[in-house]
Amino acid sequence: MPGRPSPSVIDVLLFIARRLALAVATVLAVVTIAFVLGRATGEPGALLLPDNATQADVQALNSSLGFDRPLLVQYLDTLVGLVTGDFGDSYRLRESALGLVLQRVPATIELAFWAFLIGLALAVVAALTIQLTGSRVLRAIVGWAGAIRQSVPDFFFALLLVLVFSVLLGALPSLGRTSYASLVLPVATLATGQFVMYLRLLDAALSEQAGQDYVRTAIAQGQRRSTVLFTRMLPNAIVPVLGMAGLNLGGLLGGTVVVEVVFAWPGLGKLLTDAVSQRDFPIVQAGLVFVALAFVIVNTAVDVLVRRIDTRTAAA
Amino acid sequence: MTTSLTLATAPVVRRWRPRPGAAVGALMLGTVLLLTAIVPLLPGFDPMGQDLRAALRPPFADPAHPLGTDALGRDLLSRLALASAVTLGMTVVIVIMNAVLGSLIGILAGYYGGRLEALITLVSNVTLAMPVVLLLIAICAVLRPSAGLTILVLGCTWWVGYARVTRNIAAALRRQDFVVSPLTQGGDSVWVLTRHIVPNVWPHTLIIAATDVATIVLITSSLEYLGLGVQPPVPSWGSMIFDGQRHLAGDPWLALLPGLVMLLAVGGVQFLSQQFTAETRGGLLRKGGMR
Amino acid sequence: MSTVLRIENLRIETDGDTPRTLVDGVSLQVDRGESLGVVGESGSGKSLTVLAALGLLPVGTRVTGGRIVIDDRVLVDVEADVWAGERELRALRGRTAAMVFQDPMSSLDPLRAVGAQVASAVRVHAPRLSRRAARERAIDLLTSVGVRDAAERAATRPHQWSGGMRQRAMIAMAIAHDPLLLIADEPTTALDVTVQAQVMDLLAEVRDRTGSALVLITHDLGLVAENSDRLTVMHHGRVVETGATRAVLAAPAEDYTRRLMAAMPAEQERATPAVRTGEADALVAENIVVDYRVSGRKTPVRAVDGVSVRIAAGETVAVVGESGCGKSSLAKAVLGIQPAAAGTVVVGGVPVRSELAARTAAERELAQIVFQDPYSALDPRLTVHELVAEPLRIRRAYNRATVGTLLADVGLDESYAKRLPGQLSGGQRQRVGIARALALRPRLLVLDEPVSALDVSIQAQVLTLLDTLQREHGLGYLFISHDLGVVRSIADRVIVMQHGRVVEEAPTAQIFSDPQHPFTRQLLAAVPRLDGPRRTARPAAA
Amino acid sequence: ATGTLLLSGCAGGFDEGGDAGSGDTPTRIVAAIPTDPTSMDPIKSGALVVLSVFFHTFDQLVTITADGELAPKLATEWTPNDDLTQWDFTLQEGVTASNGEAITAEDVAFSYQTILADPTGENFAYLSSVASVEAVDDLTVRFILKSPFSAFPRNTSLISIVPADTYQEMGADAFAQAPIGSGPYVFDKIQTGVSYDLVRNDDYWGAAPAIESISLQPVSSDESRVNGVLSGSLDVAPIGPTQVESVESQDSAQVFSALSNGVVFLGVNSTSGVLTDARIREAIGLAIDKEAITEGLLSGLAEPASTTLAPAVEGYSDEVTDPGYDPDRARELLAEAGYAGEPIPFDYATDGRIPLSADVAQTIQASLEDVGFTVDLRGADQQAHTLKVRGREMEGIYLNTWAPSTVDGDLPLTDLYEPAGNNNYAQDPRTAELAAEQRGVEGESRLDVFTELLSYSNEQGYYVPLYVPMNNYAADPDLDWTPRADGLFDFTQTSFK
Ligand SMILES: Nc1ncnc2c1ncn2[C@@H]1O[C@H](COP(=O)(O)OP(=O)(O)OP(=O)(O)O)[C@@H](O)[C@H]1O
Ligand SMILES: Nc1ncnc2c1ncn2[C@@H]1O[C@H](COP(=O)(O)OP(=O)(O)OP(=O)(O)O)[C@@H](O)[C@H]1O
Ligand SMILES: [Mg+2]
Ligand SMILES: [Mg+2]
Repeated sequence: MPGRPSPSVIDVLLFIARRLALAVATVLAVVTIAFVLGRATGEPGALLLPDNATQADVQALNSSLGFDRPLLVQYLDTLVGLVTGDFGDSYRLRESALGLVLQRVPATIELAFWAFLIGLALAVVAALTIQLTGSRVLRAIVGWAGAIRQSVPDFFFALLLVLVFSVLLGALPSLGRTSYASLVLPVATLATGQFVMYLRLLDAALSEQAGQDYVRTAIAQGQRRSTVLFTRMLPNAIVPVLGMAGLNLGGLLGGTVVVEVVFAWPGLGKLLTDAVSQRDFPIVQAGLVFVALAFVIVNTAVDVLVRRIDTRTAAA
Repeated sequence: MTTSLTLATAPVVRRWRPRPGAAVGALMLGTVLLLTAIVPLLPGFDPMGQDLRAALRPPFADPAHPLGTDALGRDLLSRLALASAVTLGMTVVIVIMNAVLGSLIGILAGYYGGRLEALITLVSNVTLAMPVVLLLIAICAVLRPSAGLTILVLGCTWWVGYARVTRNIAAALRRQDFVVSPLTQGGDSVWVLTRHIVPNVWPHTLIIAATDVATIVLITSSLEYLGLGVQPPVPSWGSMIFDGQRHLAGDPWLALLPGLVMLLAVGGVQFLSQQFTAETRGGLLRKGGMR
Repeated sequence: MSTVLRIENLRIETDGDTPRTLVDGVSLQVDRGESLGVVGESGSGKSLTVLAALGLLPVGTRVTGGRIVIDDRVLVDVEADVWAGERELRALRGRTAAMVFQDPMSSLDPLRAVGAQVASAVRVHAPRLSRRAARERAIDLLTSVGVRDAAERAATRPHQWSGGMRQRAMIAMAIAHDPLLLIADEPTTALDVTVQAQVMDLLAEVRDRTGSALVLITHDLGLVAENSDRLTVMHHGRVVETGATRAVLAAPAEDYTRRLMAAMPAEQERATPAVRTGEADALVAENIVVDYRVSGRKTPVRAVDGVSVRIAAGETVAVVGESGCGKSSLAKAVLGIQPAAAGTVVVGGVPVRSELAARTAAERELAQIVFQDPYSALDPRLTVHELVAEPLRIRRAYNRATVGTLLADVGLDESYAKRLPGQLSGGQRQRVGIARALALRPRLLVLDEPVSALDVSIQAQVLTLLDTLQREHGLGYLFISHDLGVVRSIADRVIVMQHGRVVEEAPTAQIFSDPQHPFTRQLLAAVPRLDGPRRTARPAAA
Repeated sequence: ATGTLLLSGCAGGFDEGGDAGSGDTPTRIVAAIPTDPTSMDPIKSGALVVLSVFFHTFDQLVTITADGELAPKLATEWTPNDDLTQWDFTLQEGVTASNGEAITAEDVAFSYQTILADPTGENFAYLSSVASVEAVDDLTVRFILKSPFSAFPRNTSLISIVPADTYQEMGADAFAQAPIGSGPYVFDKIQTGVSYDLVRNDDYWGAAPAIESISLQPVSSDESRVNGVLSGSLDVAPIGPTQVESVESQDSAQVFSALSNGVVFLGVNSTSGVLTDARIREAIGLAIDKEAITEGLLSGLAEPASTTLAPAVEGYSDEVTDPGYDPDRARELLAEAGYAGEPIPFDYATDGRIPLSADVAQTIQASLEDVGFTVDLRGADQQAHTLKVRGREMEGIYLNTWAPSTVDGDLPLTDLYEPAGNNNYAQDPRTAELAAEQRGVEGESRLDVFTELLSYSNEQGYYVPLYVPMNNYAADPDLDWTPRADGLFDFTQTSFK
């Protein structure tokens, strides 16, 4: 059987081209959906003016925002904005929508990143410990704790954390993004959820690897179990988990709303949900494009990583 | 719950072996189902009847309201039972919709591959990149938020996990000889899909669905936290917890009781489903002594 | 003369409240430089016995009786309650005793370069060796087991290695520390005869160099005949017979051993051909070309390159050749599963399109296939009855009785009808596959390695069945196999393939008596025989 | 500012915030506001929550005190002409903005003129009565109104004065990023949607406030605000009525409650369906036990309302009465009107302006169904609800609230009874006439017009006034502060004990 050639330059270029096409299509589709939903939700003028503003005032505002133009023109305008990166000014805040989104991005990335990293790291540690000790008790304890954590909605879990650590113990700030301490509770809320999920995936993947013949080969050579676990099984087990993690991290970037509300965390999720309900379309568009791009980029990165770890998939 | 995805790798169907976890899980879920089934038959069942003068009664204080009353003086036990029925009902519908849709998409993508698969990848990417919460808020802004709408939106957007898993299985099955062989015997794709692919895929779908029950319950309750979903006065776990939160300091049972019921149900389903996915632990990497 | 491995009265049971005995009272012994063959039917406990010796029993099984001694160290003595610990075993594994496992595909870590895996096997017991030195040693080892361009290939991962090459890598790892004892559990079942011969040569050469003892587990009696000094025959978890290999094979004392020997295919052609003249040819395939498109490559891989085959009704044509030469691809092209890029196919006198999808149901029924792997050929959820009924149902010709007859034809009685494939042995599954293929009364039956997964006794049953059916129904067989003994006993004509082309085609007798092509000769020479040349390490007794 | 923010954000940098926890009396106050403020440009921004910032950083001509009285601020006095169509404001002398620019009548005129020039601006509606503004001299500004308006000075309390030269030099966008005003505080740092930090303006012309720095932070969740105060992250925060009791029982916080300037009411579309029948409208009012809502549901933190104006608001009169709670009479009326169970849509906002709106709506639904109505309860988020109200899409009854930030009856009455009013589903010419009439009269006679209008409205059942809620706050136990009726923050008189 001849050895397969390692991925050629053409392969890599093709991969990049396919990824780019997918990214563009994804962003375009998201923007289009957002546009359609946006126009369906109604014009924002009435939300921007005080209670005593008249219908005429509202009309005037709506047309000054461009809502009197034909839909197609508005859509093309949105697309042009997408290409030039100019999403216009937020209707409410009267600042550059993209600027506002970018202002919130660090807070969201910070939250998502730490939650993801800590969740994954803890899961790796726990899964490895379970495999190494082979302890049923440990697996049972972790399994139970996980099931209980997963049975509590994030908003409630967050509230309980606040009650214990902020109100009762006064140890940690209950809201805002003012110090490193204020990261602890929101990250803890999200990371515990992530932890449970990754632990499940990893434990299953590791258990599957443990049944593979190459593990037996290594043990039969006199390798330490820990060596086998760390250097052989973990890389093999992490490949499918990474794929899931990519999808998940992408989702996390757009979906930390509940935690952001509870902790008054100035993240993208809250900005976006507010923008949607306030019909602040420039922010919605800019935010969704960011989320979609983040999703595509994270997943491309994960794919590249997986291809590096597992060259078998490269040819496929 | 965050709205991020919870996806499982294809679990392995294993023979049912009774374990303590399974018994506990069945007991937990059974308690909730029993609550849902029995309470409506009791004489005092009235989840909607308000009595502001009898508001916020603690549990066990009033025989007419065994678990107390909420801020509007409604019987908590009745509401818990109704909420369980509503939430579980919604969840089951959503899970089934997603499982069917996702498996169908996954099977078709896995079996046919090629263009169809590329299209489905795009659709699932868009679905994942478009936060469900935003979608729901936007749609609720046009239509009125309702249980039906939540079911529809969640039921159509949470299928990616199923699709991915079933796609992989279907793609693997497609290469299996037993799938090819009916084709050589004169059967067509429909025959193969219905007789061989679907029956071999659905047990996996079932397992994901079991774990998804928890996720969907949490997502719907998170959505209720944002005011989307089942509308008052019909209760759901999420809205009960959310409403109860306001009274957490003075009347904590208002949030804790639905929380507990939810824990029982969701935890129960999880324990039960773990029984299917539990591995023969340790495999070849077990402690290496002779004994 | 010192004993390297001694197993006394070993008993292995399953865990749990109602333990099942898997291995009972097994004793065996190997001396320095000696080679012990272990044969026996599938599931007789061969693997468990040797796995137990290194403390590698799978989860759910454990040693409950007996003694295991390796190089004078008592690893287990149940009566004396001696149990070696993990540390002790670790020191022993790979250094004193090493194993070569059956499946070279899965026994290597798919994600690590092969060289690195060999190097880490080196470093396990030589921790002070620098990484670089270990790498160099790994390359030396790979070179010494016959891997060409080892330095370059070491950096590639297992999926880029062929099966034979992988098995070499496994051996390289096993001999990294010149172990006293080498245990090889079916080291060649996945390989074709030429590669098998190379691997066995290599093992002999290694032992010659290091003087280690060998335990060789296999179900190929020819292989043990050529490669072992002593033979242990196992049956139902017990040892039934032990002795000098040649002596046992020449004059088996036990009934089971005799039965084993009798099931070996006879080394002669079949007496009476079943060819029917006057009927349309079962298959006429002309100039078949099969291409596989591989991503990243402009030109497709050509697996079959202009092969023509003619099979008369009632005739058996065997296709032999090394692994990857295009045998299965040819079969798939005939069936239309992998459409031929060029060439014509006429089945039972009917010209058919190359794609399966383009063939009518009636055309599809003309040719049927029995797949290579009996495990993936049957839907695990369907009962035997349903499996055999399926082709009839597709055709809306289902009838209980027909299914019963078909099952009876392949020698499966009513009691099997309700079983699931998981409850059948390999031979029984293969028979279900044949019954399915016969249900539509095809003109041509393609059999892709129908007996390679079976042990000799079951293999004999299947071959007899095929012969009977052919005589009854006048079927044409396209018979793919790498077991030349089987081919000789069943085929009327033999086609030898190499690199996608036919290199020789002749009646069976002529191929075996007077092979023309060098490749054919090479194949024939590699077939292990009971009376074949002994591949010895240093003479043991010397 | 955006650039540096991004940088520090990316580097994971934080500002060490937090309270001065040392032994001295704290001089920094962190207050939670329930929603994100809009732009910091007072010319463009007029949303209520922003006023909590502008009151501190800008001067307005007049101010409204915590108890709703009109008081001088930048203007020392103001006088109308006889027919109330021309108002002259005399300004305080020697006022400068924090960058040194003098604030004169020119700046005042500029601020108003800029607002009037853009009908799409948020503030334009407050000045709909103004025809023109001019600076008579350095310290006198003259407003010419389109029609007589007795309560005009109150409207000026909402308009902040910017230094004209600075504003023009910087341009509106840059000004919004680094606003400059003449108020008792100056902007320290703006993080949009995160925090608005103010420090004391030591050059302020008026009395120096005790608090040195103020941080206003949007916190949207009720629970988070309470826990923020309890855990010390916040010094003062608006809370919901259900939280009052539990906060009161804690040592680590105190509660402030003040009756608000708003009324929660049911809007009734008297022009469609069965609700065109006045008897059925009347039955709605009779069916609702307001006392039960305020005492039971709202724990006494509200007062039943009998008019659409709150007691704190100029124009309120206790002579206006409502028929009270009489379910039996309601049933009779329904029978008389021949109501046959036609479902009445009932819209409410699930979140937002009215605390416990879902509970209130459910209680009302139960009460109405109790007397025989069929009610179709429809929740929507606040914005969708607002759009529906303003789009005149309400088909039956709906829950709404009106709280005039001028603490004067003019704004709500314009909206509720004048033809262009958003809530005016009745379009009754008589109410429109009366609503216009009150502008042209002052004092007692104005009050008489109000009384007449509101009584008429109650008789017709155009609105069902429900209750006047209280504004409730959790606060640091040492905070010495008076909450305002309008729910806005003004910390100029505040200190820590
Ligand atoms: N992990 C296990 N748990 C329980 N039974 C097992 C386990 N592994 C093997 N067995 C049983 O032990 C018996 C002996 O198995 P073993 O693998 O030693 O057979 P073998 O002689 O090597 O057969 P083959 O030629 O097919 O490899 C079989 O009946 C098998 O089903
Ligand atoms: N799906 C495929 N894609 C690409 N190459 C393939 C594919 N299937 C087979 N090949 C290649 O075609 C050649 C012939 O394969 P084929 O399976 O016909 O061999 P074979 O003679 O049946 O071997 P074996 O004895 O191992 O079954 C091999 O080099 C193989 O690697
Ligand atoms: Mg074996
Ligand atoms: Mg083959």
